[in-house]
Amino acid sequence: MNSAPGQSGLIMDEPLLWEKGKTGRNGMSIPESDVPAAPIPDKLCGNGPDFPDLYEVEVVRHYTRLSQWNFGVDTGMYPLGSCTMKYNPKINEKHAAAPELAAAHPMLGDEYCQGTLRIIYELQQYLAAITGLDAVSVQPAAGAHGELAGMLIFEAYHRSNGQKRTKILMPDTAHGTNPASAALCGYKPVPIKSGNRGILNVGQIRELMDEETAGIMITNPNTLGLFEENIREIAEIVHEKGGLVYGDGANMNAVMGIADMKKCGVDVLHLNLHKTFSTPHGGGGPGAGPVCVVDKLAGFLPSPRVEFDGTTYRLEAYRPESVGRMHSFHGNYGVLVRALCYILTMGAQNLKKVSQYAVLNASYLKVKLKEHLHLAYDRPCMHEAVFSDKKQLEFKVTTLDIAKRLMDSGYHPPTIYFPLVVPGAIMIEPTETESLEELDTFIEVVKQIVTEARTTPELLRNAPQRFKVKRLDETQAARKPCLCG
Amino acid sequence: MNSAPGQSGLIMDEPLLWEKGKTGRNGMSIPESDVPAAPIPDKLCGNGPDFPDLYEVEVVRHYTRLSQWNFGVDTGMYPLGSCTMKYNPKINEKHAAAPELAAAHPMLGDEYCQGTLRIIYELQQYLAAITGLDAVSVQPAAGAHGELAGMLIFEAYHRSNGQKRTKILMPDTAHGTNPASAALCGYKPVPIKSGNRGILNVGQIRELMDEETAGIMITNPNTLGLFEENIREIAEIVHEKGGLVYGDGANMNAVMGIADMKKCGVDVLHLNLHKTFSTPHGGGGPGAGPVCVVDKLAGFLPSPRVEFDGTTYRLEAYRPESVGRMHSFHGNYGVLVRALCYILTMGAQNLKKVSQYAVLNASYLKVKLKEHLHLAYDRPCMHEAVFSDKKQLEFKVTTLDIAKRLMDSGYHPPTIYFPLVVPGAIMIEPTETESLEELDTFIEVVKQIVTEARTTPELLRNAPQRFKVKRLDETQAARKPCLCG
Amino acid sequence: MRYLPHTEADIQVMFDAIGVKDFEELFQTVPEACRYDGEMEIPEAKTEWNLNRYMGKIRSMMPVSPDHNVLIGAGRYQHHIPAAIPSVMGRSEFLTAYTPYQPEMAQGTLQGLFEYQTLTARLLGVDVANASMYDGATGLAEALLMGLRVARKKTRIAISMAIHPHFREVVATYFRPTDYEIIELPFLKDGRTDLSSLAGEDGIAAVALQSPNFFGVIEDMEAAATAVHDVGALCVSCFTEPLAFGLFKSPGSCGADIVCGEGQSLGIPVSFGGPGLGMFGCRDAFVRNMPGRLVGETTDLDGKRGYVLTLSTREQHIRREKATSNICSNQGICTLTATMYMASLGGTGLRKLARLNYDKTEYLKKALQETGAECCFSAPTFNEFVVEFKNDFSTTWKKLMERGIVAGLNLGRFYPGFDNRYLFCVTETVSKDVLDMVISEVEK
Amino acid sequence: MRYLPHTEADIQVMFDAIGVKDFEELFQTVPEACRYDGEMEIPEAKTEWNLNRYMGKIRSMMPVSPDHNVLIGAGRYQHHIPAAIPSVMGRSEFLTAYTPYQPEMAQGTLQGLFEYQTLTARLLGVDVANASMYDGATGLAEALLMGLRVARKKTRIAISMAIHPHFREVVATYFRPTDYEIIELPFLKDGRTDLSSLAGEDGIAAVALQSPNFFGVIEDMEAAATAVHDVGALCVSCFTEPLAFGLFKSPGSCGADIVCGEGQSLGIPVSFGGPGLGMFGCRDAFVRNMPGRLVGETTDLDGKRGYVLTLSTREQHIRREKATSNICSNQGICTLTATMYMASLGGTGLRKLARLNYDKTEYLKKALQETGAECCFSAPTFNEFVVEFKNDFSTTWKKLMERGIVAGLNLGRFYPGFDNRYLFCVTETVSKDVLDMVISEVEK
Ligand SMILES: Cc1ncc(COP(=O)(O)O)c(C=O)c1O
Ligand SMILES: Cc1ncc(COP(=O)(O)O)c(C=O)c1O
Repeated sequence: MNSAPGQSGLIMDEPLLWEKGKTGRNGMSIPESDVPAAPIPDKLCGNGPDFPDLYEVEVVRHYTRLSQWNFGVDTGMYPLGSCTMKYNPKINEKHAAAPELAAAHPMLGDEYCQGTLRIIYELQQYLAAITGLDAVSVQPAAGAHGELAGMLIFEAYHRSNGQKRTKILMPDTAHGTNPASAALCGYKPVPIKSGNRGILNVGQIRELMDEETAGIMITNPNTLGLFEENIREIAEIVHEKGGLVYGDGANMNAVMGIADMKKCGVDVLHLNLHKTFSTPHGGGGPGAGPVCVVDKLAGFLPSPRVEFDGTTYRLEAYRPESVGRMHSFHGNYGVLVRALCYILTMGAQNLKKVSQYAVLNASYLKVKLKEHLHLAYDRPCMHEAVFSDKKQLEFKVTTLDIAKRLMDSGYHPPTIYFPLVVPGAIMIEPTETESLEELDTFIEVVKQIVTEARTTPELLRNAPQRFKVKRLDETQAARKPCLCG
Repeated sequence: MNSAPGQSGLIMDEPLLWEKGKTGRNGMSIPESDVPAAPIPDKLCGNGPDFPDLYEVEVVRHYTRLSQWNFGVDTGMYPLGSCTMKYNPKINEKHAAAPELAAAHPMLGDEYCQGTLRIIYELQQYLAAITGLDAVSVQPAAGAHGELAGMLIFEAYHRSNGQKRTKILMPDTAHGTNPASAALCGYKPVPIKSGNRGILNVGQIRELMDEETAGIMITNPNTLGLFEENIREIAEIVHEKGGLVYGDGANMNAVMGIADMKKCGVDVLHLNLHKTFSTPHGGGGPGAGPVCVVDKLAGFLPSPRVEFDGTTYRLEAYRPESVGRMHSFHGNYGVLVRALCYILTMGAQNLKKVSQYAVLNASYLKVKLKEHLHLAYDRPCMHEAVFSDKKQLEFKVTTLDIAKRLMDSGYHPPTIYFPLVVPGAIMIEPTETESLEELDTFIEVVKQIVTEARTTPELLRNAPQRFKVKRLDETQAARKPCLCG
Repeated sequence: MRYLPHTEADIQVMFDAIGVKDFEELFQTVPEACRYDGEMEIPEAKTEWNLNRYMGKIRSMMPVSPDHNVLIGAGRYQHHIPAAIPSVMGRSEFLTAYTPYQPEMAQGTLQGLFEYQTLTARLLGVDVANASMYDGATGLAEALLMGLRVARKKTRIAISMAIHPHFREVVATYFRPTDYEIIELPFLKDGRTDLSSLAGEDGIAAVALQSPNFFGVIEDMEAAATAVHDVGALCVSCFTEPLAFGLFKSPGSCGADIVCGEGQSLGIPVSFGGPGLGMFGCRDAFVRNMPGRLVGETTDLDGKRGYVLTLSTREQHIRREKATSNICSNQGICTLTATMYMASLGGTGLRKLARLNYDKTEYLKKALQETGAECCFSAPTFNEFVVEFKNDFSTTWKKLMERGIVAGLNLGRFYPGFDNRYLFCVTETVSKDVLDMVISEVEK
Repeated sequence: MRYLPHTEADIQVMFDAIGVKDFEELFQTVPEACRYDGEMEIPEAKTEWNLNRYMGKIRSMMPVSPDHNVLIGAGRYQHHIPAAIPSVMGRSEFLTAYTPYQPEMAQGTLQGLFEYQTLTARLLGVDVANASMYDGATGLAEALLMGLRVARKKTRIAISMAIHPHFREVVATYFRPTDYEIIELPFLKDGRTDLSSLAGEDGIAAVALQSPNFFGVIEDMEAAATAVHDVGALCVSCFTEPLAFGLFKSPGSCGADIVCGEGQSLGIPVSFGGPGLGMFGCRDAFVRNMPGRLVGETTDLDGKRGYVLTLSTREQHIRREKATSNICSNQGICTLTATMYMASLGGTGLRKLARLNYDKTEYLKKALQETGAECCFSAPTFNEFVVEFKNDFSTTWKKLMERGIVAGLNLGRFYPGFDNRYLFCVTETVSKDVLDMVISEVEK
């Protein structure tokens, strides 16, 4: 493939950690003891775990080599839909790792933590400003954790009204965490089918919403990359029945400074700081999923939050109606520092540009790619567009094959087979940090792969070829699990 | 090749910087102006250079991708003879980059530079202790620069005796920088052939040394990896004729705490901090080549050095007999910081172990490899051993072919075709930071390559195959130089 | 803006391709009534240098500097972290990747996680460990929910009052919307959990203890596990200081069925309490009830060893409301960091370091007792212990603070009647000199 | 020791294989008389943590903190460095490699150096640039030696007294053992070099000027080059502040034949003066007389573009005593760093930044003049300028130092009669507030 950036080069093989090392080596300094040895309670003592002893060079090489088998945003385009794999600024790493913050102990009194508390406070304020909502807790450690906080707030709110509601409306495009989070709070998801326009329709909600139902969880823009145009009307219906509207804000990257979540009728919303706000989350995390609410729900937020009286930052006092503590301390604090740095670096105008360019990039890809891949919903999209393998099935080429071939070409594949409502979904989210040139190359590569699907489909079915391993047998892994070496 | 760590994996292609970018992008913050625009002298003003405009992500990806085409000590074994490619400790990077040192300005008065001066002072002291010599200047920016300082000292010394000597004895195993440095001071190298034992013989020196000759440059251990056993006798002869002995200390890694350079009769010696003292020097530098001398030559050292009176560190006052300033300021200061950190981390005992293990590793490789490769001098070696392609020539396989095949196997090749006295030289220096397991794998791989040389020599001749580029045409590059894009 | 590539010309080209004339039209599907009014209230964009200045100002608001000796643990522990770890962890191939859904392109992450799972299982003495939970507290809540899933019909759980108070708060949060009942188990004079009330109890799905517990006390986990199993419940053992298992028996080897806790000690900075690492393991039998991601070994088309995410039918993206947990993103970077730390320490180093922590703590404990302070709990401790001072300690505490020493955590706000009790923590980072300063100040 | 892998057992295996019984025997070829007596006088090995403490103590001996505003340049300039640069430069594939002698395995370094050579050539206005010299000073010395090589028979060079005094010292060092004669060219009232003494001179191989010179003054390089060429000499133009060429004409475009100087300004920390970057370029015609390494473009067996070290017949490892220089290791990491910086700035950014530096300097220069201080040289300056104060400035200087401002460099020790003259430097890192503080303190 000529235009594709992917090529073959040298990488290094490397065994598992415990296939290396020799007893007695050491990989880090341990201070000499300056105190007498104390007697130890033999009965309680063990032998310590069977860890290999490596020296520093072995450790460094081990991970340097492992890293060669990986692909990150710094390596190339990573259009993993719903995940907003944008550039993670280097300067933010430096601030999060600053010794004063890295060493800050969370059990010290407020007077010793003014700096760390201020960071939380400012972030609370700015996230409120960005969403249009009124109050924020930064405790949730990821998006799903934010959803759980939200569902707990739903539950606490209804309980405060003397109600115990049992159901929740759940669009079929919802991310799996939504029903799972709702279930944790005892809510049974009532599925709502996407209409043929890919968005919720008012009639359906009117039909399904009742006073047993706690409310609705809406992802907006939704996981098809479409703005839920009827969200206000839907919210009105839900509110009329005493319900609340949960907004899954994972896709906030599309609408910063453009949509106001409060005006949309959202009561509770989580943000994914590791997506929209550019914090790195290698290998799966850490994330941060602050939960934002309208005024009337502020009292239910997880506690403690940070308050500011114009002079001093403080952890707020016990709030009896709060859903309580969600995390050992203040959530994934280091992630919060990075997110604040990002917001301060961008300012309001650039954050709006982020959303404009994110949507511009996705729309451009949508228009250019729909000639080659089947576009699930041909409507104006937001930050992502969902295609499928419909056109390729006749050649017995699947979404998975296309994804693996993209890998050989030097791209991380899009999110595949999600959302479930689009069979063989290929969900592409370029983010705003990709350039027009990069998009054009990607389009070119997809075009070539689509051609190959027709002319040399085995190229796709045998992909990937350029990696340390060929296609891995996931079935075998699940059938005879080997989870521990 | 089964046991070899080298494999193929994905790397990314990447064009030249100016084949990227778009005018108006920016890759770094520039402060807004807070002062009025001043009139500019039009006649002197130009248009600025034609640089591409990139944004930060483009820059980061560009270099991330370029880095994938490289191989460093952290990637794997790098037995580049005479270069002591040992592990570069990470902690030392942190100290060298500490803001207090990174921002220290060299033009401030001593009272504002006590910390930075202390680092130089301590390093001077410890390098003296390690070499056994008496006084040190850390100004030289690399080994060759240290040699130049040494030759300047030779010249100044003889001049101070009212002499102008014109020749210098130069073993044919000397590194190219030795004759080149001597030539810069007007000395004509008188070549000395290595004897059949690979070391200098006393008779020859006695014959060649005269009162026109400034002295001798001896690399010890020499570039064949052998200790110059006759160095004391040689030094005596040279001294008798009023000459001086220069020690090229590039191979000091073999003899720390084991040989005393003053006892060897060396008068002036440079060290390569980027080799023996573990400082990284990616892509060719920066190095540091402190020059160490015996007492009687201390006055000739480059100036200024750092003095300490028990309370205050000071740049010494003007020293009229000094050869003068060798560098804009204090040499490659950041390299000095790292070297000091290394010395402090090791202490005397570990530094001695470094040399013991370096020699142990090389001796082990020598014994194991000499079955497969022709060993130039089968004698007890120090930190490295020199082999050649003598046994492989019958298969029309050269040292270059073996080197390229090693690359495909996941090893940086040894130094090749040096020293010149061994035709087709393969100069292997494992360093002490390689483990026995790593050496055994390397031996296994060399064995396999030697077999291939016999059975499938085209595998070697067509190597490397695993890289972004195949064998490059160096002749073309030199014939029609394209040095600027 | 240096993170944004779009030139005016680019934008125009893209507008034309899309067939819109401006951003207004691009966002045509966002109804007027949903539109954001005006500009978001966020300070003006800062250059990198102004950001540095700003964050520097915030950092200067931290009177407890990194040079202070903080003799407080209570869930977060200051240990030395070798520079090699952040250096290698900072490689962007690790840092800027995400969940390894495409295994062939993420073998670095996957092998790294498999190694994490394995070392964690060995450390905790369990058969299998997952690829992480958010933190120790949420891990405990999930462990108890898992216990209820395994036990099926039962609706009660019991948890020790000697578990970290914040952990118990988080458990309460998770359990509030459920109908499950939480029984609190008090602690004895020796600082260990009083399990006597369990005897004869019925319908308890799981019992949770922490060891070393919040007071630093090593529970008699073997006895506890027996007692718990005797009432047909699962034994959940949690922890905040995994270093203890370098010296003390692992929870799994003592009979715990589910082991969970906070792994921050393993090379992760304290960082005001996050990100940390929820370590989580259990017996093989319960694997399919486990929350969180799992990496498994498999082979590729050529039979070559490789790693993939597996058993995902437990997870939300497949099972949705029937999943074993709602967790999706976890603590990826922290798991890799912890593995690097465990690899750097090695078995030999871990034991040595644990011993050093133990000895230092014993030194301070003994010396404080000699000054007349009372050691509140008699059972053996690791790293932390509680003392009660005869006189009001708060002025001494402030004096020591001025000298750069944070002399323990007052427990008054966590337990009634603990107003003059302090939880001390001593790790390898604290030198004897510092301990002696504390001792001599107390002696005054 | 964590950098050393050898276990006792390993050592024994290796002794056996080699056929020696101990280290003593391993070092049998080191004669007794050459042996080191006793132990080296070096402090005991420090753990990583003790090293950190020790270096921390040393750092605390630096009263001028990184937060100070240092209004001194004089060869080393404080500019902002984006965090992305050290982050990417820190990748070990760059950092822990060496000279790219094996080009297929070092294309990253080689393409990086080729890009450096190209951007440098564009910045300096020369046909070709090498892959670096040690620093600006040694580069100048080598440039003059090169000038003599090119000129063959000639034995004299001339250098401006407005060149950085340290650079001139280094030139003197390099020339001391030679028979070449150095002529010093004085400077005029406007701060520019007085070339009038050249007229009619003969046998001069090369004439060196610096622009901006040590006083910050922009030389009239076009006129100078003409004057130099008129006496048949090569024009060598050096610099310490390459940022100037974002605004002012490049030396090459003004007619300089060899251009050399210090590139530290381009993203490299001041770091007490090193490592810096010797930038070096010339006209095509002189390439084979150039010192230092060169990277060239070529093709591989398949015709694919690639990069190699080339024209090495100029170099010591091939030519030995006939080489154009003795240089071997150069400033590799610094060249890549500078390229990253130039790439990050871009053409647009470079111009903007140069302009900002210029404007800020002009602001201070004008304001100081308004306080009555005399601007010593009338020619245009960039970034730096010299003022003479009417009264003794040293107390004001100390007062400002206490307030965190280093108000210029006293030139007394560099030029006779300059005792109350100060060389000021203003870069983009200094805010107007700081300049105003200086001004108002001077006004007092
Ligand atoms: C739409 C949506 N909602 C929720 C989540 C869950 O977020 P997290 O993985 O941070 O728990 C995701 C992320 O995968 C998502 O894409
Ligand atoms: C024996 C010997 N001498 C001198 C040198 C020159 O050192 P440098 O490259 O630091 O100038 C080298 C390094 O290549 C060497 O190996």
